Amino acid sequence: MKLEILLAVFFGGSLLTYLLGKISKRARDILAVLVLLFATAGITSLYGKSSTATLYTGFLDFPMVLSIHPFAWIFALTIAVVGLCAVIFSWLYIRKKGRTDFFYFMMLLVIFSMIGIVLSGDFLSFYIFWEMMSWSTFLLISYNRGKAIAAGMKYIVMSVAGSLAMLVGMISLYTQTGTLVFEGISGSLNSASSGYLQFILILFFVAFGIKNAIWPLHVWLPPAHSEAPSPFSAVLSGVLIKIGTFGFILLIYGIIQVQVFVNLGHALFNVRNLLLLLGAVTILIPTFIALFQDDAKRLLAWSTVAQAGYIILGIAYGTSESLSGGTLHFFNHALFKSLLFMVVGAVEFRTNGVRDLNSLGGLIKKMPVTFVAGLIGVCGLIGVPLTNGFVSKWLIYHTLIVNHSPFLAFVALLGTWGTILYSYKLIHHIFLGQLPRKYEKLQAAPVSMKVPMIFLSLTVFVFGVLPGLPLHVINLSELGFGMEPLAINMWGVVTGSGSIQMLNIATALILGGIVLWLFFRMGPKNTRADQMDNYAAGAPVPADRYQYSVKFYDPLTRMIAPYLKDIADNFYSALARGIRNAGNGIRRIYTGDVGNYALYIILFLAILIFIQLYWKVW
Amino acid sequence: MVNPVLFIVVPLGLAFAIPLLKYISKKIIRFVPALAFLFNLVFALRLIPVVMDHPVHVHIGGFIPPMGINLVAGPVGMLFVVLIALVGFLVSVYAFHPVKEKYEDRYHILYMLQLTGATGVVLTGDIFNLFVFFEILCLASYSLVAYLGNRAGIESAVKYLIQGSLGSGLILIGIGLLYGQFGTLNMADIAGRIHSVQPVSVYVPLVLFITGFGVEAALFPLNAWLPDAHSSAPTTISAVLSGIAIEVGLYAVLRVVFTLFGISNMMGFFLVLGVLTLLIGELCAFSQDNIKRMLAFSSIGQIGLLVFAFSLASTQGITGGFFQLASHTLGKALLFLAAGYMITRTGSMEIASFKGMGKTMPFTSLAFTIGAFSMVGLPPFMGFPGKFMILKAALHDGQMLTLILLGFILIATVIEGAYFFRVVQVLYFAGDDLPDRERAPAAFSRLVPIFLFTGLIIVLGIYPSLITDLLDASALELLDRPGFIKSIIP
Amino acid sequence: MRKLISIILLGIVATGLFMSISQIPFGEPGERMGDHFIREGVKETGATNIVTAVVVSYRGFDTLGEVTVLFTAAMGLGAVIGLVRRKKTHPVIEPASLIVYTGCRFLFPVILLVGTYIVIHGHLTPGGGFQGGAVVASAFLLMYLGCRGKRIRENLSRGLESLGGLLFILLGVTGLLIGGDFLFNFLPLGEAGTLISAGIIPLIYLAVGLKVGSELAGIIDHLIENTDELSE
Amino acid sequence: MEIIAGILVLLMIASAIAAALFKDLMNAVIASCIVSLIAAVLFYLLQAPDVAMAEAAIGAALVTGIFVIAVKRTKRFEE
Amino acid sequence: MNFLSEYTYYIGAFSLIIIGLYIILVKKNLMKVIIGFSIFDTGIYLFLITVGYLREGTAPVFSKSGLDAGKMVDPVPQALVLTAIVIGVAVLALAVILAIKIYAHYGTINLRKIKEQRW
Repeated sequence: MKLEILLAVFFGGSLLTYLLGKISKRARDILAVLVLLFATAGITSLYGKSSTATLYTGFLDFPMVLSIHPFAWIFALTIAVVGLCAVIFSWLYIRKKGRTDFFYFMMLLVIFSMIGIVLSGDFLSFYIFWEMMSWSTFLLISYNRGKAIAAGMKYIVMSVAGSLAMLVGMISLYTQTGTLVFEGISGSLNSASSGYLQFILILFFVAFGIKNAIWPLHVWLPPAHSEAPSPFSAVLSGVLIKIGTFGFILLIYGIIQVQVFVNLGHALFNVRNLLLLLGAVTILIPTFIALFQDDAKRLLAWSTVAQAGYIILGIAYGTSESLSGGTLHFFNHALFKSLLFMVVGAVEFRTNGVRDLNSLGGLIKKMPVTFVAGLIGVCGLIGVPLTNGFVSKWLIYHTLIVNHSPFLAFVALLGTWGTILYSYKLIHHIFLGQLPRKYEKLQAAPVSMKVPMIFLSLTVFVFGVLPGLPLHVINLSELGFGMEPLAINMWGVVTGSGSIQMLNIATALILGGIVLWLFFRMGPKNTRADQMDNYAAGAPVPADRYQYSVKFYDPLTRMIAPYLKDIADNFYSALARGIRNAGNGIRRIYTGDVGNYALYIILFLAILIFIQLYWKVW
Repeated sequence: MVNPVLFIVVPLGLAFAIPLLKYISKKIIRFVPALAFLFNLVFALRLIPVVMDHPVHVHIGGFIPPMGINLVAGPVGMLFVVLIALVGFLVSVYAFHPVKEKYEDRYHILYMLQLTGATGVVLTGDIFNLFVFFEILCLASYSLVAYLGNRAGIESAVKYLIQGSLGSGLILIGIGLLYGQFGTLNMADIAGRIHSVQPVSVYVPLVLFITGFGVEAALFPLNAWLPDAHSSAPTTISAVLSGIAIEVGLYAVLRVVFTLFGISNMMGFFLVLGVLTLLIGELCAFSQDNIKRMLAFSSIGQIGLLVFAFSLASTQGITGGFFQLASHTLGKALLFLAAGYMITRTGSMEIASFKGMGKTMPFTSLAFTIGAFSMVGLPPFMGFPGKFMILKAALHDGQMLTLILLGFILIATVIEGAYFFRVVQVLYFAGDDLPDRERAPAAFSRLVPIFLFTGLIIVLGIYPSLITDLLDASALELLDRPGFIKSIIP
Repeated sequence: MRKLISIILLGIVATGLFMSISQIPFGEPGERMGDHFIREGVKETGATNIVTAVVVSYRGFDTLGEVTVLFTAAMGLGAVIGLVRRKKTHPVIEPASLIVYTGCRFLFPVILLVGTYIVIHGHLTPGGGFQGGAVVASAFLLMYLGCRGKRIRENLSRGLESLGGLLFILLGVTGLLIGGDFLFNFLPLGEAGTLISAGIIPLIYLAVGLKVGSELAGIIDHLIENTDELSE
Repeated sequence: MEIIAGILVLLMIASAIAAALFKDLMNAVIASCIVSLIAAVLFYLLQAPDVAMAEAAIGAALVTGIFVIAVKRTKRFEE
Repeated sequence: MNFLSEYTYYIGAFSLIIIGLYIILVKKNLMKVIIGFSIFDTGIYLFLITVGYLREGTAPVFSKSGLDAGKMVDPVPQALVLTAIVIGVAVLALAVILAIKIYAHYGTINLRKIKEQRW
């Protein structure tokens, strides 16, 4: 399957879905899924191949090149799979909302541009697909009006700033090396001074950092995720965030060879240390902010920011083990985070729009399958063994500890501790606890939503038990970057200082489970106490009174909240206010009085003449 | 191979003929401007291949250049003639719908004279002739700004007139000084003799020209007239003013700076002036809530960007500048036409009143969005190659000052993105309480130009190499001063 | 405060101008484009009044531009006024005193004659289209101020205007067809000094005089006629 | 010859300043008419008969006529 | 003394220009500003003609046969001024009409009060 055919058919398909939508809604839904299936099949057929193809040379005689290599293959496959599940999920979710054709067209356009970014072989096509992704995401974020408009505005302004920084970076690379194609640049970049490389890195750091929501640049993510329609937030936080990661890997490992990157800049101000520090901060602060969130999607959004921190740690560390840890964590995070968003989306769909954790509860009886999917997703998020999160986190911890950076390891562990807390809050508030009266007649999630959820939970398990599958492909990509691959086998990783074999862990857990089950069966049964006879002195206690999943972690919140105001957010709103005031101030120049305007003209003339009289400039 | 003088004479003749045509039939008057500029467009396009290798020189009255007036139809001139004819033709098609019932013929005459003046400024090779055509352009613009006769129109026209004629007076003094110094009025002749005189004595005329033409080209301190004039003029006129009049003013400044005086050490000043204009234009536009005023301030911003691009004084910079100029002309004309058409529907110019226009006028709002995206410089549209080339030239230039100014340009572009996307959001996503505007039958004559502009913006965005060779030739003509002089004064 | 600022600025501008003036000596015969016109002016164009030769044939395009400027001003004036033509009769006009009335009626034809003389002899003696046209217009001004109620018919002045303009352009275009250059002097130059000489220059100046006279009269008519009720 | 020119120039400047300072607009219009008349005479002294005629006919007569009509239509006194 | 006699016309022209500019910048009344423009233009025309003047030159018209071409004043500035005067009239006529319409709309022609179009 040639690359440009894949992209052309994909784009044509998305256009067709839009037009078909005008005719029949059913046909459009099916076509959307077909297009995505075609894309997934196309990408899987490209497994292991490395090929390039020039797409278009009309643009100011810069060639637009497409190229596939194992590293890009992982990203493309993840995007396609998550996109497919999201579109299937949104069949029912979007039906009763307005402008459905627009939604499907934009959804397919976002996925198309992401795959385009991942497959692009030169900076020009990379930038063009990047911009198309930006403005189609903008249109999707502001899709359901109301608060979404402010979120969309914040997103588009930051992404325009980011892409401009990237444009400048890419063109200065062009002036330095004379070409925009990645191979050409990496080939002739070794002559560049380290100062120039740092300048380029800073520019690209801003562009990818905004997309990757690294700590100071993450401000747009929480409002964008919580306001966007759920299927799209699944794609948004599952995969779209990771395009920044793809950019980082491409830049650090693909273009500026990793050895150069590691010892770039003198001891103190070393770009790698800066990135690691920011990764650590990105893990810490958002995790604890996530604790306070009462809106399910906002909680998940903050958790995405936190998990991105892990990935940045993995990538910025520079060893092959850390890279594979980071990439694997990206892969796993995409799976379980989109799963979690789908769970919340299903709940939201059924309770038509309720996302407030305090008013949900006890849905385990009504939506068992969603509960199981949510549980598995949360386990993946925390990194419980037998789920894929465990393997990638282990790899990251292993590299941090083995390579003597205790501070980062401590931060990572603290982060995981926080993750456990807010994940439990999520599961508990939605599924456990007392079922409020108004949800008595709640049905389970519809089939079209259950299928993607079940599929994603299976993948979380399969890659948890058999991490070898993704790791093998990651090894292939590391070979591409010229780094020595990890020693892996189907069940896990074997390294000099400790290895993990999922086979042993799985058997141990299963045996433990059986033993536990036996104890439970034979042990004394506890009696079932009727709810009514309790300490309320016989007065009937309304069921809602038992609703105790309200304001979880309140004491912890009161303790930490004062220190964790979101400094970055205040900074940006202050910046926006500053620009608006400056605008109003400068507007005052045009006073409306013609005398002043004539004075300005003569002033301009006098200044020019004065320059000549005084300094004999010319 | 048509004689370039006809590009000025045919529209002028038709303008003179309109009062007589009125006796024959009132209705055909609307089609006369469209006919004139179609003629210009077709023959200008046919002339471009000829002009690409050698500029066409026309001697008025048969006298050789230093004695008589000559027209220089070089690549720069022809680029502008094509732009003027294209925008003129499409806007006149837009104006088939009667702007104001009475005085229909006067509107069309003034409109044709305005564009004839612009074509004259662009083609002439003699500074006094440049002044006369510049005056025609300004005078027609003053009357057209006041055309609607409402309170805002008259006030803006008076202010525009006072500033404009102050500028023209300064230009006239400059011409007097140059004639006193060199005894000739032909641009190439003066350019040849400039370096025979020690520079101090030639500095004052240069400054007078920059100020005089700068008023029309909307450089920073001189552009106080632009927001009022563009927001109170009729739609078609603000489209022409923003699309053509400022660019022609900028052309005049360029011709003075590059060809006439050929100075190089003032470039730093122009770089700073351009970025200052850009920042102020974008900041003021950010805090506007009247859509035409916002577009007017964004024109000021874009002119600042153009001045920055041209003052890089490298072939790449000037080619990028010309491309961005063409994209601004087409983009801004599209934005004003689309906004104007929507204003006729909403009744008020406030951005808030455009809520939910995405549903009632889907095609126009789509066109407006494409125009806005092109202005911000998003890839598939024409703004992107323009900004791309300017950034390439600036980075190629590499001095510290240029890089700092580049930072400011990026900030300004982000601000520009902010206020354009705000309008797009109001169009499509604002408010569920849609005012119940039924979808009136769209006036065909108003949608055709909007579609053609959008098509052009997309095609040139995807395949910019279509016009880059013409732009390279014009950049060469501007920079290669001795070649220009030798081609006119053998 | 504004006075002080403008005085300072104007001071700087004045010094700048004076600095550049000192380069141009007053009255010294530098080498000028004008010397060529003086030497070959009569031979090339046949007009004895060199200024007219320069205005019409050497720099004819300027004059075409010039006439367009006046045409734009007249059209602009008409558009801005949004003239609502009231009925012919003015409600009450106390007639000017008898002496002024008869004086005007007597002077009007004389001024007209002087004006046309100036226009026709443009290429021989000082004067020409612009000056003659202005004199004719001042004759009409006199008529308006002197004796009320007299109006030139609107479409007559409009017709004359566009006729003059079209004549000018037609002469230019025929010059282009015959001689290859716009405004080429295709008629025989005739013997300098006589009335019928200097090719198309008198014709052009006639067209210009016609146009300028009717245009300025039109402007005056608009100004006086304009009633001050709002146009919209 | 020089003295006449000098006097005329002084007169012209004086009437220009008067035009600036007069509160009554009609006086200012007349002052500006004097300026252009003297300018016409100066043009004559500078051997430019064409321009003198044009300045006299247009500058002095028509422009002043237009200004008088304009002052008639608007306020007579400044402020 | 010879400086004055040398540059009388230049001094006259430039003082007119400066006074005209002063009126435009300082005066509040729109009619006064328009009068300022008229003075400013007259100053420019005077300057243009003085540039083309020759000491003891004769007018560039061959009315009599005996005139020699050497001592003639330069005709080109005169041609320019002819055109510029008519442009000046056109602009002033438009300015006056606009002043009248401003008065009809605002009831005043004090520029400090006509400030609706700002910011």
